[in-house]
Amino acid sequence: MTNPWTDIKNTDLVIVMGGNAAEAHPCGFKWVTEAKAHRGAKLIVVDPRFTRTASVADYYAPIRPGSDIVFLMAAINWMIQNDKVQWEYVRNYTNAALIVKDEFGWQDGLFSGYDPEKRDYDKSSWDYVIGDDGFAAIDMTLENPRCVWNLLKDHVSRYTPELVEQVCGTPKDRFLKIVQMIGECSATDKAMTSMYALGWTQHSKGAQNIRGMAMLQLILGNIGVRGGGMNALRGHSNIQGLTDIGLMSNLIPGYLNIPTEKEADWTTYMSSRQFKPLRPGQTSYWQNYPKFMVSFMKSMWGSAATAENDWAYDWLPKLDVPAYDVLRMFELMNAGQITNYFCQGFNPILAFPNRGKVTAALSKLKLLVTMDPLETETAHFWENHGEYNDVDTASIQTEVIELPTTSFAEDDGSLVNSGRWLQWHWAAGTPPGQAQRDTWIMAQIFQRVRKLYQDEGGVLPEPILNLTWDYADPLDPTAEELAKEMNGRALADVYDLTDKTKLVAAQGKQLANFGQYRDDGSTMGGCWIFAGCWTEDGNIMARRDNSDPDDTGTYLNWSFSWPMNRRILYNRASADLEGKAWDPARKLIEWNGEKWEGYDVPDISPTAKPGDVGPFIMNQEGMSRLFTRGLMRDGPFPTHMEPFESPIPNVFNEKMVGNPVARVFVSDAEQFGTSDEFPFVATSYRLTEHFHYWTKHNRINAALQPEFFVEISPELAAEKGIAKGGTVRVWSKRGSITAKALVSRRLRPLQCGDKLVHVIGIPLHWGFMGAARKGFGPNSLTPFVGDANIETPEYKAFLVNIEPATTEAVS
Amino acid sequence: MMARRIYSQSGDHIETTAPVTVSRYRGFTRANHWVTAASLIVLLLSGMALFHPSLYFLTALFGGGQVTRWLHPFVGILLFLSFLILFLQLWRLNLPRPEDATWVSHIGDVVRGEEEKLPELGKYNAGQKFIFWGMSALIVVLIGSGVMIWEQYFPQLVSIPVRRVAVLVHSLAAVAIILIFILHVYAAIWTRGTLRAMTRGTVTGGWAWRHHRKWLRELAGREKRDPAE
Amino acid sequence: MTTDPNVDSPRTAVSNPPIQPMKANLGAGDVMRASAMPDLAPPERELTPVAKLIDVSKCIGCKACQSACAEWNDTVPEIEHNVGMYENPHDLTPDMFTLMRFTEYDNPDTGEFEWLIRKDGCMHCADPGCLKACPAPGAIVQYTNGIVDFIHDNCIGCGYCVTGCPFNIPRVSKADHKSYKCTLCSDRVAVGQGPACAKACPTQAIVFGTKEDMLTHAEARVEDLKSRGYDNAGIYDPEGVGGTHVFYVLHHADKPALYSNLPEAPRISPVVEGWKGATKTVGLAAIGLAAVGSILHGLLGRANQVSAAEEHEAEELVERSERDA
Amino acid sequence: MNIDLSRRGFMKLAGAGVAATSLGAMGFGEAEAAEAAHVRAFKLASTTEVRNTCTYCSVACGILIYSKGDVAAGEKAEIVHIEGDADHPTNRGTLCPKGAALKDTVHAQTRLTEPRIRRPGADRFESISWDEALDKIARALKDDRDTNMILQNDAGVTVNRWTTTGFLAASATTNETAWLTYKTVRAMGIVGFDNQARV
Repeated sequence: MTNPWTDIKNTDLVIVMGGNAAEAHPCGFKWVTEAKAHRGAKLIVVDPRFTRTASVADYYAPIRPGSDIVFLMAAINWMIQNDKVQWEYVRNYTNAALIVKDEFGWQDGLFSGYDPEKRDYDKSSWDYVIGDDGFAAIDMTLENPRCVWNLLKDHVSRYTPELVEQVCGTPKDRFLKIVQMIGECSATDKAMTSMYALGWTQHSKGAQNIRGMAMLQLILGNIGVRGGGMNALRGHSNIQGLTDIGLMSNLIPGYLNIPTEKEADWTTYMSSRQFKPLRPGQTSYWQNYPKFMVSFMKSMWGSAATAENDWAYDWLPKLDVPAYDVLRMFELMNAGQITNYFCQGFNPILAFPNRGKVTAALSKLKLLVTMDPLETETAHFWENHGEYNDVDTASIQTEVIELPTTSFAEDDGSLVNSGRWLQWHWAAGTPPGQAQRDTWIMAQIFQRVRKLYQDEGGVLPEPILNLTWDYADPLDPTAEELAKEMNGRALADVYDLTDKTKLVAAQGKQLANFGQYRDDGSTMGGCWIFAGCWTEDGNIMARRDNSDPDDTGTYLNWSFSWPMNRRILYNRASADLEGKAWDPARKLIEWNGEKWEGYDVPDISPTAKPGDVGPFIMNQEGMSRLFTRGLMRDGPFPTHMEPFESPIPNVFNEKMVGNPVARVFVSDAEQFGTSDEFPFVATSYRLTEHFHYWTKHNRINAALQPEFFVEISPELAAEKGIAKGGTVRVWSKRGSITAKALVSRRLRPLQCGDKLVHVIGIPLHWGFMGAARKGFGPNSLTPFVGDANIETPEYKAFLVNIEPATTEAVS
Repeated sequence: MMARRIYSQSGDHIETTAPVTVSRYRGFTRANHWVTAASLIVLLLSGMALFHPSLYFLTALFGGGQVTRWLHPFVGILLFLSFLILFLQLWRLNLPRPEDATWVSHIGDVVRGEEEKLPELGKYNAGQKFIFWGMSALIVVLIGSGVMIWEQYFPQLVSIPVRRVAVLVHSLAAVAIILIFILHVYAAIWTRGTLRAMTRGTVTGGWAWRHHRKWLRELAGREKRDPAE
Repeated sequence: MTTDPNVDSPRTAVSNPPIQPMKANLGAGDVMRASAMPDLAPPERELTPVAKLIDVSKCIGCKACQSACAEWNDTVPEIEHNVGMYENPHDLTPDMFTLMRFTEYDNPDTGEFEWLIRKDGCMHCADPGCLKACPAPGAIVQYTNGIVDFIHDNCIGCGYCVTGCPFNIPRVSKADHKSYKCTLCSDRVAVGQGPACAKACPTQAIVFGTKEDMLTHAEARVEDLKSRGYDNAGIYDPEGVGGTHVFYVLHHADKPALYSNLPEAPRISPVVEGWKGATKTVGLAAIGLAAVGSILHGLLGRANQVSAAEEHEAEELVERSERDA
Repeated sequence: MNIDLSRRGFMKLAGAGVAATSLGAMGFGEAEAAEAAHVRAFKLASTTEVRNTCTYCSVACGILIYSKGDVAAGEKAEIVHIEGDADHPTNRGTLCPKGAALKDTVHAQTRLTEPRIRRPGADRFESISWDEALDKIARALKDDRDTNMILQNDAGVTVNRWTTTGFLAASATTNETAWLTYKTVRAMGIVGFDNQARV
């Protein structure tokens, strides 16, 4: 989230699209009801189902799963056509005025440079015209036909209300009512907030869905302001933290990258990370990349990482593919190429698509290790549970070790919420039986491996033997020690970069913020963006001062928010070119003549003069990007792409299936179904009574929503002769499930052109372990394909068929 | 001449001649009657306890409110069955006859005890018949409404509005049956020589002559016609 | 953190629960009415009436109230089946004192589809039908702050409260044969905490405070709803039962029945009134009179006795019939 | 008037019948004293209060955990109740249906209490000691790493990549756990590394 949960109370209009906040994040949604009650804010919900969020909405519109880009581009088109644009913001704070290469273009649903063989684009044409001065060419009048604004205008011109009705199945009048409501927020004294979640990410073009709304928000001038923003509600309690710390195939903490094979050495790796400003005088903060990278390497290998050995660059793995993401790993596993696999608090056979494939893959492992407080389906994947897990136990040769871990209530530490707050918590209970903290387990495993290398030697022992492990008890590091390590520490006296005599951090002291990070090896820090969370002042994450001057909702003294305790990202953009708040009633930070000050920590150098330095300091342009250059694999603008399994062909190019650059493994391509065999669109989602596959272990939540069901419209029920509460069979090309039928008018058949599209809702909370009745999850049916940029599986739009079940499901 | 009984039933007979005693109820019938009577009293006490706060203390007789709550309906079933058997034995002679009308019209003489002004009667007079039919009807009403409000076993049997009517009907019927019960007991006591009919099973000839002369005549008549009996 | 009602919805949880032992501020001395105890001593003091407001228009049907209720009251609702609806458990039970009820409604006036969700549970009537119907002294009490509570030590499980309740709330346990319903968390209120459901409610659709404050807040909510086109928005605080200490804000106050058959004009059924009123007194009087009457008649009146002459007549009759033989 | 025997007999009987009503009328009912009205004892009295964060979604509601016993003081602590933290800016004491029932997850019947192993082909788990389990894991890691570590690619570039062992990290663990996990996994060269953020 760009803004904290508590800021939502400052909004005038909430649009929930690609999410279901009331249901999945009820306590955060409280701030929507506060905004409604005390600001007279309105709530719009656009969703295939009339959700619990819709039940308290001012206006609702249905949409066909997987057609969001059409809706969003049409909204942008309407804003442009009806002059609902925050012009000063667009001209100065976005790259609208920058000139794009003549070679860039779009036709038949594809951008310039597409190679069907590689299923990839040559992105060289997707860039600015760079002038002789080395800066991007610009036309502040926005008259140049090749400026981003005019290209965007042309790009979205195809997306009309009629096209929305035809592709999304959203009635034209409903679409128009919604864009009118949105349009009002282009005024400087009105703000709209976007709340979205997996309803947008779990598509083969998920990232583009989100870009679509981000662009709309920029055009309305709603990024960086109170009550505005792009708010990804996020899932697990620390999903933000694990992303920040980069527990992903290709990441290094703080959004740095694991090198690829092409980056054979440190110099090459750094050469592509100079991040030279593309406009004069811009910050381009990523120029500090080396400081963060070197400090990370020092936190890993300490004194063994030196300038001479390029900070032990060789010890970092180099990728031959963009990432060994879970889909790729299970593809390899299924091909028998994986030996050992660890699931730390993860339940793949319910979480990953095409459960049949996942189970087959796990069966080919030599060793599976699970670490969890609860009995997971994955740990029991080899156990036969009748129709709910029909496996041949004896033939499964995988050895499974199930390790009992503590729960949240039994350990100390911090979690990062979706508003980027790092909040510390304390253990309250004694762990049951022999359960142990994950930190203890990881330390035990590592120390034992290290001992083996010490005693026996082996392949490449150095990174293991030299890993920094200076904890009081090497077999049980404390949360405090680890938090301090992430914050960063001075390894030598650190002096001010401009005033070399000024000591900023003495050797051995905790660093106050990432401004004190150095690239000369004098500092170490595991996760630069967390710098400031545990300083010489102590544990900043444990702060509990809930005072909030003037009720802005920033709560600066409550815990710690990365980066730099900043609560609203891009908050510089909440003020105009003179540094005055666009909306005085919603002042956040302002320029007082010498520096920026206000209710939040400025997201810009405190002394950076307004007008000189753009608000989007992480970008080389100093501006936000309506046109993303080559940064996304599937286009610099979002363009409509159907899901891989779609009831109707792509209106721009009927030969185009799904996302043209999404990675598809051969075996999976054969498992895509077509609408003649599978006429109905299915979408998966959470219910408010449950959290993923955990609360089915809890007797109370199990009682509140006891048994697996699917939701269908009365029309479909009638067509198929399905009775309310009856049992149905739902199947796709990849699997079949049985469920109770919940027939509800909250699902409407959608008229898409001449095709009537029925949507089937499939919640995801049931399995074969725990207190609730045994059931299935949507992943038994979903396709094994992910987003073209980040490989998030397509759970939200796929094809199935349905019929009344002949035999009642036993449960 | 026929041997058909009109005013008496098999088992009724002259037991001794000097002095004359007449067998009115055989042992089984008497036992049956007292079981019914006992359960009616238990029901009366437990029912009253739950009927009026000032009588709640009666639950102490049964070991508290919870016991009273579950005991009452079971005894109710016992009463129902026991009375059913009694009913099968007595219903025929309780059918109304012409002389009953005359009897009712002379109710004043009844209360004054001037029976010489009354017609001769069979085994039962109109008053007794009223008690018999009244009890029968009310017991049916009580068992019916009782089951409808039997929370422990039939909470869902009827809708709550019906249940409300049932509980009202049950209490009204209960009041009625208690009044009849009092009348029954009192009449039995006021009319001397009656109690022994349900204790020893016999009444004196005089009692029979005074209150149920047709019944006595029939029995006397039967003595000579078929001594075999 | 602000607590300004203009910036903020009323806060049920203004402070966290105490953990030091403290005396309950709600006890026998605060009882204003008790079942089957007509001659109850008057309360020692008058507490400020409290109320729980349920703003149906803010409710997202998340069931946090059900969850918090079960946790606080240590009940374990049964894990049932899905029968094609969102209500789970399917009805109030002795282990589930409150329940979200869901209604799908096509609004004929606006043409919009609405999903009406109502939290069902004890309304804590000012004139409680359960208390009136209950035959067990002190099994149901009403405190001066308006809370109607069941004292289970006195409950006999007869189910009369079920018959008496105009809202069909109490449920008698098959396990211990005692009747259960929402206590308005009397144990929490007694130490200055709001009910568990109100504290948990994510959108503060459920708020708890003095009845006066809650009414003021409710009126403001009604205004907001009217401004959003709900012309018939209003407060549901039924007069028929003397008002309630759990009351609703409804978008369609003119049609309460839309919300899973919320009674239009609830009141204690005349049948129950008749039963617990006239019948009780008149019936008892009649019985008393009959009994006493018969005694007096027995004492003063002349018994109906058989004369020696009649015995003689009988003997003659018998002899005669034998002679004839 | 003369009261004969039978009349006295009558009175005995009648007495019983009347007793009930008259006694009641005399207010004997009150003799049956009811249990005095009382509210349930406040169950958080004398518990230890600990501040924590809800483990479910990333709204990260503040919660209060009440236990008998105090872990901070090194005592054995049994969690008896969990509810929202009224001081928390985001949730202000409120909790969703999951958060409100957190205690039941902590005490779930399916909580794991000992390390277990399922041997190849076996149809059940069997107990195993921590030491044995951890040694087995360490050995399996080393053997696979030594066999399958890719030191260089075909072009002779040093890649030091280990692709045959994978690790899924948990998005509900703390940052501190995540960091220790990161160090361990990366130091060994594992690239098959992911967490729930992917799905």
